[in-house]
Amino acid sequence: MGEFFDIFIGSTDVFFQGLWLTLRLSVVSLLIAIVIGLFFAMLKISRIKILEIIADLYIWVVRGTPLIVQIFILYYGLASIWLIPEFWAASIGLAFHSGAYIAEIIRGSIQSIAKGQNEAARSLGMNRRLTMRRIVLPQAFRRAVPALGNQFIIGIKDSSLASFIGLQELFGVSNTMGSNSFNYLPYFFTVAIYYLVIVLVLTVAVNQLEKKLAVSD
Amino acid sequence: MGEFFDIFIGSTDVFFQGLWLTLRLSVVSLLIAIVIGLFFAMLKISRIKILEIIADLYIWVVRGTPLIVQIFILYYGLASIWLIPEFWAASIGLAFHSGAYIAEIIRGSIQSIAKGQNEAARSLGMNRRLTMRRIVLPQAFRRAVPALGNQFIIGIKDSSLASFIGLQELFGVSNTMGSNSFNYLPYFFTVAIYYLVIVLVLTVAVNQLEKKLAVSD
Amino acid sequence: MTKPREMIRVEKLNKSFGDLHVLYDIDLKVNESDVVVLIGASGSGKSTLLRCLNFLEFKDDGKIVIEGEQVEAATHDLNKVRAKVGMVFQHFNLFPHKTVLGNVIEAPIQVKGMSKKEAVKEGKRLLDKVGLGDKYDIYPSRLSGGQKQRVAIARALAMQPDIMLFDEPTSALDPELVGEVLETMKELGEEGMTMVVVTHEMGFAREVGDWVVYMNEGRIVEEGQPDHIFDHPKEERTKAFLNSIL
Amino acid sequence: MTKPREMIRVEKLNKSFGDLHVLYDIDLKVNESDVVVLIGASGSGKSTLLRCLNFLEFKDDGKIVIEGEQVEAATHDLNKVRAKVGMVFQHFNLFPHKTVLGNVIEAPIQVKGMSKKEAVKEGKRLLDKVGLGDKYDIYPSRLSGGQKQRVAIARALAMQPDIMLFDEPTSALDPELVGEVLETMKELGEEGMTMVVVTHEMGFAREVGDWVVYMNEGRIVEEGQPDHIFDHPKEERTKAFLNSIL
Amino acid sequence: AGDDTATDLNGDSTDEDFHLVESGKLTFAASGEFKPFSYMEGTDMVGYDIAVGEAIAEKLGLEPNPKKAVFSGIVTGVSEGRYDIAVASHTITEERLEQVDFTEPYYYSGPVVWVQPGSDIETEADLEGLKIAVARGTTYIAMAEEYTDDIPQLDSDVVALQSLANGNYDAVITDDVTGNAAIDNGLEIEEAFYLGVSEQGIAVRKDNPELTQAINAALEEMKASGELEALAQEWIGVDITVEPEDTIE
Ligand SMILES: Nc1ncnc2c1ncn2[C@@H]1O[C@H](COP(=O)(O)OP(=O)(O)OP(=O)(O)O)[C@@H](O)[C@H]1O
Ligand SMILES: Nc1ncnc2c1ncn2[C@@H]1O[C@H](COP(=O)(O)OP(=O)(O)OP(=O)(O)O)[C@@H](O)[C@H]1O
Ligand SMILES: [Mg+2]
Ligand SMILES: [Mg+2]
Repeated sequence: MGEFFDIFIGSTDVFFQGLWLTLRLSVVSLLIAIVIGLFFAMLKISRIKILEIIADLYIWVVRGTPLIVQIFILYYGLASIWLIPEFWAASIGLAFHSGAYIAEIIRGSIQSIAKGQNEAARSLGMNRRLTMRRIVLPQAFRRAVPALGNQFIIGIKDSSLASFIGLQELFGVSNTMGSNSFNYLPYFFTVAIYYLVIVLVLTVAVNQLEKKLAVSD
Repeated sequence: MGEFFDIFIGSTDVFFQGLWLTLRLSVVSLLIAIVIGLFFAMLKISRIKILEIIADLYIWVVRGTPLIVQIFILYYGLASIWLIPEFWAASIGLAFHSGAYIAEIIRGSIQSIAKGQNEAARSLGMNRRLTMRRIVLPQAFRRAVPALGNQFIIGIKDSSLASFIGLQELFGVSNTMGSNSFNYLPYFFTVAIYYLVIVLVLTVAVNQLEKKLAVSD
Repeated sequence: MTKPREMIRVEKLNKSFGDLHVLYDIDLKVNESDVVVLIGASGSGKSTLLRCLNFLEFKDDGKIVIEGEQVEAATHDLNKVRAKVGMVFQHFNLFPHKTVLGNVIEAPIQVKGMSKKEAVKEGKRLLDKVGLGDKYDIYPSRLSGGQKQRVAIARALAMQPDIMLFDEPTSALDPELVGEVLETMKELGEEGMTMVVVTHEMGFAREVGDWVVYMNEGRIVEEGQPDHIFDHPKEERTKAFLNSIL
Repeated sequence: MTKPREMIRVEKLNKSFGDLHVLYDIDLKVNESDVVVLIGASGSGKSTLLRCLNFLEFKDDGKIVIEGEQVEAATHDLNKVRAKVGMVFQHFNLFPHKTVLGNVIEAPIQVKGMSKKEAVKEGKRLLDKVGLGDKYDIYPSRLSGGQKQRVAIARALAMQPDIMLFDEPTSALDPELVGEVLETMKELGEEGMTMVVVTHEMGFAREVGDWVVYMNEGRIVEEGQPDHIFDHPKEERTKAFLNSIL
Repeated sequence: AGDDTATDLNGDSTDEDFHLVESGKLTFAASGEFKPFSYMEGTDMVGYDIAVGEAIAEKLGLEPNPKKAVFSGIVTGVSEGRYDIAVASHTITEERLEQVDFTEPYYYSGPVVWVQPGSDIETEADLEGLKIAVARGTTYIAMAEEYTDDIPQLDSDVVALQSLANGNYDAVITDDVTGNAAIDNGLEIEEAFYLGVSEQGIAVRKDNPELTQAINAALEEMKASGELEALAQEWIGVDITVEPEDTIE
């Protein structure tokens, strides 16, 4: 126990570097994922058969294969065609993955915005684009906040897989330090605590945000 | 493309061994996870504060840390205390992880079984245990089938992480063959197809099961 | 004439949900073979009173005496008490994963330890009695509302209760199905079953009821024989209520 | 006397949803400043007709002529047509993420390209007019139903429509709030707005309506001046309907 | 070889003497991703390390039981009793000696700095601050740390070399033989310079000195009989079983 405490305290600088990388990976991938998700959500509600099929295909492939396969294809698999640095391979892999889930979240919340909102806007002479941009999306995003927050938390945990393409994010740090010292347990416990704290902080933050956004409801 | 096809065909025996291991891992871990999930679901609805807290704690820890950390703690971390063979480290790690999600699924479906069912059973003189066992759980399980099926699919994909403790399941096979041949892409595409097919088959199977169970509804 | 046996006695029963006081000082007596009808506006506490009698809710204070024995949650095995008091709910609450017969034999086998053979025999007898002799192996989802409610009655009777409680048994039914359920209840009353019935069917109350209790805002405002209550109510509130529903 | 200007003309309009034929050969004419009231039982097709006039639903065949121009979905910019025809819905459909004033100025700015300053000035004027001069910056969730509906009216008026359609504007309101909305509508009618109103408020129909149209099962069964329809209906179905709601 | 060990080799001893993980079997770990020392052919692990492990098992009268393992976990796997031994190209180091015992070296090799073709890295000084990838848990980490902080760590050397060829890193440090095998497989990388010579030993659990001794005896016999050299020739193509002139400090 004393040993664990020493290691926990003694390794903060390295773990903070890992933490910083984990956060960068998660945030960057979330932002890309939102763009991807929004794009495919639009395809899904486009009512154009071929576009819907494309979106379904994307979602099916992502949901049907492990994230690690997606990351490894981007990093190792595509290397001979297109060289992607670790950070971007991991970020894009994570984004590609979350994107499918986010597409479903956004589509769901768009469709939950009462049909009535759409009709009200259309009856005022607003065209489909304008209606989407000014009326539906702002409400859909707000409604999606809890689910998006949850997806972000999943993204943070998933970013641990970036260690397997050589990135020294939180988990990578613990794995390296554990194997170098031939003493894994304290490092894994340390990293678990880091993750738990991030997730806790984020959960609270998302709840706060939710409350704040609810003001106008 | 021809090369990919050759590799796809030529590697079936190795991939089938990986597939067999993937399926064993996923099924074993699902079964353990259902036991764990049922246990914690019972704690959560026990109305005994301390048991609820224990269940919440478990769920919080699992949801707050990456699966890979959980598996590595079991395999590397605990080795000095308790030596767990790869297969069991992976199975238990996966089960421990899914268990938290399954606990929530089961709790949710128990609570969705109308309060009325409980009251009808109690009014006939059935005690709480009997009511749970004979009336609520059979209905709850049935209602949980789609979500459990979904969790099983997630488990299959998550089992890819077992490769990082040396198990040659599907992903491990593709990774090893890719690195030995210095030619990853065809092997990763091959393994992606395996996963997609399993997931597709399972999705259809779960849907069928759902329909069959719906007969008496 | 011998003194009738007292099946239920309630004294100064009070019940709150949190801050909401729902039942105030309720006194009620039900003798053997009585059919007591509870009437009153929505929210007046009828269901709560019935549920207290079956210990699905617990009183705050007061006395509940069932067949001469004062029942307290702390000291009594409530499951035993509940087995003596059958209950029929507005929404039937059949077990959807069991057949009609399965619904009826479940409790006798599991609670009373009756043999399956005997339970099936008795169950079939009861289902025949409520007119569902051809539906043993069907699942509840395939029944009409009226049929469901009759299964629920058979299910409660299968525990051989001494008292039956009915909480608006016909109010979830389409009008054309109400009659078959009331008929079954009427037969039951004529066979001498002790019954407490919450209902808005005033025809039933008048024809089958021995005693009518009118509740308002958690209190018993007026009670008496059906003809008295319906034809010569004393209280203004009773009159107003009867006007509103007749 | 000059011939009144014709604002809406419908000829032989038919509309189905899949297999369900909802409107049969509807003919309707609405002149400038007319207040036409549509009545009829639930499901008779009143909403569908109104929605066809605003092109929220598309007719199967027949003609719809708005201000002299026959409008076809294929060849017309429907957004322009809709801007001329305001619509008020039963459930208000305010934009919950915008303030009261935000709701009113949204379309003028975005669709008409009005300057924000001008839109705000006009929006405030309209909100004052419907009696909500003190609620500009409040979110809809904090308004009563009657206030919400008056915002919805102001929002539609902000587009300066030539015609206003109302689909049961008061039927989602608590009874005590109905009056304020009807009052607003009455003023609007008196100012000369052309209006088509679906409502069950027969008092309003009689007082404000110039023409009443009774629909049944997708057909116009009878139409005429309010006094004629209400006091001397010719058709049996009209009589039955009026009896059922009066 | 002494007489004691000779008796062991003659099969007089039973496997109880060795505290084996699975009785009657010599359970040995290798990474399976260190061509040509260990790699996968179908579902079988093969290579020089595996061949040596199998030969030793045979000499000890045991059934060989190779286990594929992630390299970084192998030393602890041996010390914690997952495997009896590791024939996994472990360089004998102080740190590892704290965890496990090592046998005499079963081959000699040298860490090499590998670079992309046409790279202008020629001396140690050129490595300053560059991105140097290594396999997790290897001795190469410490070497790389001499020059830089930017050290991606991967689960295998082969993967690192592959990524180097892809252009992800400036350099990779790994074994001479492994790098050359990769080049033979068509990987476009180049040898920059040697970082010395290292001794590779077989790792054995500390509480199992009898096994260490028996393996040492077996190795001795295989060296003497030329069997070990034959294995090296078969799998590597050169004799790496004799100590070169200048061993690393
Ligand atoms: N579990 C509960 N928690 C809180 N309040 C409750 C609960 N059950 C009932 N109440 C409240 O107690 C009051 C009496 O309810 P009760 O259901 O007994 O009335 P009722 O006479 O049966 O009405 P109805 O005719 O609508 O069934 C109501 O105000 C109701 O909202
Ligand atoms: N989008 C739709 N899809 C299918 N059927 C529809 C749709 N909208 C309306 N209907 C059907 O068309 C018929 C007429 O509906 P409509 O809403 O026009 O009636 P209404 O006279 O407005 O009734 P209410 O008074 O209930 O509003 C009904 O049978 C309705 O179920
Ligand atoms: Mg009730
Ligand atoms: Mg309507």
